[in-house]
Amino acid sequence: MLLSALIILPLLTAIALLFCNGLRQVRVLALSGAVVQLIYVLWLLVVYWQQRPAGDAAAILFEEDHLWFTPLNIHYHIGVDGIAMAMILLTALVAVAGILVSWSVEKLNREFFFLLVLLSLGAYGFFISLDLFTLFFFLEVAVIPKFLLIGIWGSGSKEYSAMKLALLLMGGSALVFVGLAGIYFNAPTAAGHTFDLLQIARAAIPAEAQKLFFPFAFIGFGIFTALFPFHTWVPDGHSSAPTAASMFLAGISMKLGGYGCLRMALLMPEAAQAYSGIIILLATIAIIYGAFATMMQTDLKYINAYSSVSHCGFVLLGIGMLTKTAIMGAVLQMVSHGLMTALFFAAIGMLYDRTHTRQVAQLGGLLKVMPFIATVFVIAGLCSLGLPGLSGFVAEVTVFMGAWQNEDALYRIATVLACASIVLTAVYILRAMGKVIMGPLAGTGSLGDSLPDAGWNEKLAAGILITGILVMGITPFWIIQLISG
Amino acid sequence: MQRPFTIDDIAMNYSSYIALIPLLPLAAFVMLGLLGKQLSRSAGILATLIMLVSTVLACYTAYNYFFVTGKVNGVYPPVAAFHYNWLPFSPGLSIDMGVLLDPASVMMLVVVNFVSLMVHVFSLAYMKGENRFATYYAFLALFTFSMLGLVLSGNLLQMYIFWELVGVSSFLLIGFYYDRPAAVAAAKKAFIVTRFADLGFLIGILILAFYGGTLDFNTLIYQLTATNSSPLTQSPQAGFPGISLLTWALMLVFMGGAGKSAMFPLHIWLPDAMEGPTPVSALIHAATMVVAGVYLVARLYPIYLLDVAVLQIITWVGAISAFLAAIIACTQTDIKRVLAYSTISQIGYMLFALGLAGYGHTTTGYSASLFHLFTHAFFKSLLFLGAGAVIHFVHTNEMLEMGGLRKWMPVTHLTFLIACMAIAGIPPFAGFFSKEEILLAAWENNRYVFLLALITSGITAFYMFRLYFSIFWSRTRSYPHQHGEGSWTMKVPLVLLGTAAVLVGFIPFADFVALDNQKEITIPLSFSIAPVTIAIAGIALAYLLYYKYNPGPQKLALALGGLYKMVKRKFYFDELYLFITKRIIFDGIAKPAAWIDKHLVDGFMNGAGRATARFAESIKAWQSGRVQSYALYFFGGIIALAALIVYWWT
Amino acid sequence: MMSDFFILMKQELVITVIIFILLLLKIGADLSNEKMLQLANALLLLNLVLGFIGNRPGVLFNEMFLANPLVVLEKNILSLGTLIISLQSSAWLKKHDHVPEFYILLLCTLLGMFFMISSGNLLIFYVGLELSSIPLAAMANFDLGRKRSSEAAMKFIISSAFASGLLLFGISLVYGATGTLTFSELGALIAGGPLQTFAFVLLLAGFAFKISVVPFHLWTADVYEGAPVAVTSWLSVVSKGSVLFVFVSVLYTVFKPIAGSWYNMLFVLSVLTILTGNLFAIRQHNIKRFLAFSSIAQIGFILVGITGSSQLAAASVVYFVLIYVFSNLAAFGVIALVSAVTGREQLNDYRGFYRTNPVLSWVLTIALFSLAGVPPTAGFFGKFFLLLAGAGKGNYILVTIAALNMILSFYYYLRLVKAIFMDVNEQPIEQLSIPAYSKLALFICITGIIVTGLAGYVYDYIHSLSSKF
Amino acid sequence: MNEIPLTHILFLSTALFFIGMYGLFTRRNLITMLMAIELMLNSVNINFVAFNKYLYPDKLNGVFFTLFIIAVAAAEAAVAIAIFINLYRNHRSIDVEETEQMRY
Repeated sequence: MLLSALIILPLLTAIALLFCNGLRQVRVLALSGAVVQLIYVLWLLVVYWQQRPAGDAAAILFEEDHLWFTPLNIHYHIGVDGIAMAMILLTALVAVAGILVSWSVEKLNREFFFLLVLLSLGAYGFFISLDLFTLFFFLEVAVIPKFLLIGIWGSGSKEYSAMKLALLLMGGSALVFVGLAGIYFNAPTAAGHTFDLLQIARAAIPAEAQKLFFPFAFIGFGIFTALFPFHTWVPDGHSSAPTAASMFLAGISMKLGGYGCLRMALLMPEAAQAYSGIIILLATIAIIYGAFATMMQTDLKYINAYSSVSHCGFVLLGIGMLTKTAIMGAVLQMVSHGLMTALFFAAIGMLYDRTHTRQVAQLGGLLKVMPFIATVFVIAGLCSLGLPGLSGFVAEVTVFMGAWQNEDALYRIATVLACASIVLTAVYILRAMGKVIMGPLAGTGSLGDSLPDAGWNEKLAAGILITGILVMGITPFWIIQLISG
Repeated sequence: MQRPFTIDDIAMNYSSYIALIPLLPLAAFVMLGLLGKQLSRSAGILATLIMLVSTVLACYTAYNYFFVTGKVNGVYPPVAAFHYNWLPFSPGLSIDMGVLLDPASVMMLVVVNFVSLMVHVFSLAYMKGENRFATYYAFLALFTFSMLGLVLSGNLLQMYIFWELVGVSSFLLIGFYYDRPAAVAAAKKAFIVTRFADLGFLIGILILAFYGGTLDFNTLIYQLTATNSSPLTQSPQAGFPGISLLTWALMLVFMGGAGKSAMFPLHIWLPDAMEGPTPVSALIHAATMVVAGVYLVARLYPIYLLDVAVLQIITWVGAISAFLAAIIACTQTDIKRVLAYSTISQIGYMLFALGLAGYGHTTTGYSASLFHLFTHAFFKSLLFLGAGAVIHFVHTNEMLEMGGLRKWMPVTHLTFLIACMAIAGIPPFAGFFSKEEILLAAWENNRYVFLLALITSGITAFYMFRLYFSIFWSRTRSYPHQHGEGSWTMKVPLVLLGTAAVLVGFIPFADFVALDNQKEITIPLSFSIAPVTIAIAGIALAYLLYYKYNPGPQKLALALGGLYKMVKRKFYFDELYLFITKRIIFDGIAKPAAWIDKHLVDGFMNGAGRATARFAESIKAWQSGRVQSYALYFFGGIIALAALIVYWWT
Repeated sequence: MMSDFFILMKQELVITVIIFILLLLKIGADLSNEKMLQLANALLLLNLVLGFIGNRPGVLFNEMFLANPLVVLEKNILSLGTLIISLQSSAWLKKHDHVPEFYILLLCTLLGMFFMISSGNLLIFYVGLELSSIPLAAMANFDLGRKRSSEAAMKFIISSAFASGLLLFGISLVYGATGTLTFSELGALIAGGPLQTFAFVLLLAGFAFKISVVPFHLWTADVYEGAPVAVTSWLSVVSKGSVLFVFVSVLYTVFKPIAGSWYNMLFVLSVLTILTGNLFAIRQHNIKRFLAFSSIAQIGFILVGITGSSQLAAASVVYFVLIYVFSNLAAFGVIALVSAVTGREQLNDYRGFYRTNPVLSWVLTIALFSLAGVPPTAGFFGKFFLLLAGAGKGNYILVTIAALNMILSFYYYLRLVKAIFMDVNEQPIEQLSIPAYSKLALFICITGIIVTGLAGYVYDYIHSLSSKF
Repeated sequence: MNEIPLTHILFLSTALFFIGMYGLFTRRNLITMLMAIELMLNSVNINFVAFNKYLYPDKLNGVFFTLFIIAVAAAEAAVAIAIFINLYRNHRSIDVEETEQMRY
């Protein structure tokens, strides 16, 4: 019951949202729901620390197992290990921040918050489920809210982006389905066919079956985390979405994919071994090519979206390298990127709300007008270019270290190329920062330098995310312990 | 080479307070960063006081290390005061946040703290009235913290971390006047160029860490030097054809150092970095950060000693940098840029001094280099602060618009003269001694380098006094705003640094900072003749050309013609880099990448959608609306199925 | 013996009685439409309730008529569908002046389906089939004045007559080849000779026509478009469902011996059906026509499930039909209301629907999501289990094709959702007041959509019933 | 005793069946099409009777089936005609080509 609460709380919040009206009520309710959830997650974390056998990150805690569909041996089976715990924490943080930044959404606010909460619910369910069926269930639960959020509250060519996102993700989950079906019928478990992660992991899947179904599952999940060349939904989707939705998308939803890929790789080690070359190739392409593509973007949101493609490449790289350290790095990168990109989108959203443009060329010197937002922007940027002391560095250096432990020469080359991205990132981040934050003032329109700086809610939102980033960047040891003992 | 041991009882009496030295500035940064607005004016004083405490602690540590603990069987032992397992990668491999005391780090500790303190004091007056006064001090504190962390770090990646942090704080300080496009551009340039170098550093670390099995300096050095079986030293395998992994690793690490120390061809960022406030230039781009490269190589010196090739590369990079920078310095008219190039030149000295051991005769270059680093810190920061005072007075960087300033600013004049003497290597000023040691090392190891160094020292003397004369003598001008030389907070640092620049040369440096098995350095008087004469010659030339304002220099420039122009344009390095970034990186790679993504990858997805739609449109005639054709298709379906069964599945 | 007759044929008898009551009412007192509707709905509710009590398995008329729990359940599903449809169509029927006839015809078809479902013999099966299709043609024509309605009816009667002609030809061949018409005996005699196989193809075509499998589907779209909404929903849900039930049981029992060949046929047919359905659905403008093609695609998915040929598959099909009843009827409920009040049936009319009718929009959206198979709606579970059943045979090519086709189907469902929520419309459908009957119907559907999936025991129950396969 | 072999009858019925189908495909008048369908049904009847008489004379399944078919066909025809009449009311014609409003 401890863990089901993670799903039940948002569910109750969502249902309650349907019955209240007026922006004031709605947002207060949504926020309080999210905050309660955050507190609960933190408490859960503490409990987890206490209960978990020392140094054993693989230990599954808070297990619950109810038979759901008897004939198919489908269970409602949930539980968390260190990794899942980290992802849940990320979700809780981003959720609160996301609700805070969309404090004054004008149209259809009830539906807006309802969908946001639903999205977070999907993420929670996904991360805690130990049964592949429930995993898939929650994966798809999270798709539709994205479509509606982008399509209704978005900007620019929102319908197109929403449709593109929905269809690509749908394709992804279709592939995932095939993979799961294959696993279901081919895992020689004692309990006959089953979706149960733990049992499947125990009963090794025959190698040829792995080789057949791993690509389906991996690519399927990969699409969710911007696997090249299926990343095209990322730029359009993120940049059309409203601020909060972008934060949820990049901060949480893309992590579903990474987490899924990770689970699949752990579930089918032989296949992962066999295909790791391709994974590395795609990941490296995503990293480098994403970075270069970012340089040419003129819209802040596009810049961040493309950089997300590049950064999520690190997740796949870490998974593909298959060394313990690299995988640890992948998880770190997921958490770090979640916080960092959410912060970045929040900052961009705040700028956009005031200047009504996201074109780099039209902005300039905003540090003078809105120091707080500018600072947030700078911190996000520095985190994204991997500045030590912020979470990005911890994640990336771990990935590099782990990747280098893979002695194959080609993998080494891939690693070096990936390292090169720290320069490329610096280039595009500094170009954007130098133009938007520094330089002569521009883009403030008629208001000149009387544009308001961040409000309390925005300050709070940014504060939460920055705290996360700093804590992870300055004291990485505890999260390392959390995810890898 | 026996395992460098760390004595715990020694560690004990440091660990208590030593951490405070870097942490105090950090505290200052956080404090000023969060509530800088509230304490606007007092922010500077607060930061300065904190710096003072930290400096006192640093000096006490030095005293403690050199005189209380003293030598243990002939050498000053490296002391790992304490370390905390910060980021464990895999068993054995982890980033430990720690403090490693050895002669070099202790020396740097003192230098960084002292110069930083001076700059803090100087800025009180210099930056008065800036509306981001508190922010300025916050950044200064951040830089000091990072630099101290870098100096004290006992772990490769810890060093890398602070390496990056100094980089970013230098970025922030160069871009302090953020609304000046030039400043922003310079800041970006500085950061990106050094980042590019750091890429090499990072990969080098990866290689070393993987084969050394550790990131801890002492252990690493022990691993790689003790066991020759280490895969690094066996040449080609796993490495790139021909070149052993060790060479790769060391060269890449050096690349990082070269970037930070603005060696050719990565030097281009330093002159532009002068866009920052002058005290900042004094602290970061003269005394401390830019010598990090030297310090890095010194840290890993035992490993570098394993690979002659890299050392020789270092030698030549250093020597050439020293020479070219000196030449360029002669043609610059912006006083800060002149100083910047002289900095490059002097760091070149330090680096080739380190590299000289590659020629395998003596390793005295090590302590010589660090000695020069030590002295250079004082007189170069003094020069910059002096320049700062001048600029503060005349409100321009152009030496052509100055002259005769000795009347208005005697203190500055005197200290500046001392500094010039020192850098020119005139006895008994600090620069003389260190430079002599370097030249001696060069003489012992490689005569060509010695020759180059000798000439360079002459040029150095020339351009420094060119600067000196045209600022303080030349033709006397009248300056519109006749405010005085500046408050005592500006004078005190100048005086203190001046005295340092006179005295520090007499410290028997090699006794403190030296390789374990290094022989005494004794400079025969006869050796000093050549350098000194050349220096004096340089000064004399400068005197002729610049003591009184005369058309001589222009004539000379015209006479040299194209050559002069090329030098004046800094050998067109900036243009080259501009070409590489704009034409090759942006137009050549990034544009195509973006295009591909938009038109090929994305286009494929949309194309698939459109194709489906078009196909659907093309088959609509099937649904013709005629019931008879429906029946026909019905029957056709039956026939088809029957046919399938008959001919396909049986 | 006699009691057997009354108990086993209870459901049929109830319907017959209801038909006669309505007939007498029609002849005798002419009630007002409201009264008539109330009565009819009450009777249908009664029928549904009676369907659940006092059942037991058995056979009648030496195996011509079978009754077992699964059959009873299937019949109840159909009665439920009938009730919902009648509730929804009340808005339309109120204005119609042949209410009793409509119900009589409706119930006749339902009766035919019941016979068909529990038929143990090709003769009863044929009679049931015809009884369920001929009145339907008349119903399709029920908007007497509208050209399209009569055209639809014509197309339907011609096609179905043709189809039943071929079906009969097939049956005659089967008879010729085996000499019997009883399923149980046939199961033993079918060996897969060329004649038998050809006969089977003809039979298959007959089924395929009714459940509109490509290429036997061409009548569907036109009839759906032309017929009144109530009839369309009836066609797409109830009649299809009934034939599916029979189809599954016949395939799995009678033609088990030649499973190999019909597996291949179904493979081809299912792929064709999914693709065609999706491709045509993409470019439809009339919402009924659109739903017609989408339902064709759905049938394709069902076929994928059927290929599994296992208890799992059989259960999944029944389960899916149940879900399909809820989802599709929810959609049709909204459409029926809209078209009854405003007469607008184009997709574009639904642009900006959310502005004016939030509740109806949510209902329609949930229904569409359930059709598209999005969790947490029941449709997700239905599709998942169908495809899983299909995968059970190990034919992952088929499953992959089907799964990827979900993208296409997703596209057109989302297009409608987009129209509802995102598009702007200068004259949107005005705000509608939902009559009580429709409210009730929609409520039933939505609860069905939510509960059927999440409550696992529904599936467990169906699975336990379909143990004979 | 020269009895007509079953095959002959089957030939007849099959021919009849396809003649009917041909009629259905080609005729444009709905009534004629309906008659064509009746032809097809009748061929089926012949099949049943023939099979019953020649192959399985002990039981009368086939004959019964025939009776049912005839009955159902009559019903079908009745409804069909009714629909056609209504169609004629709306379209003023019972030409199948006229009724192609709904397509694509």
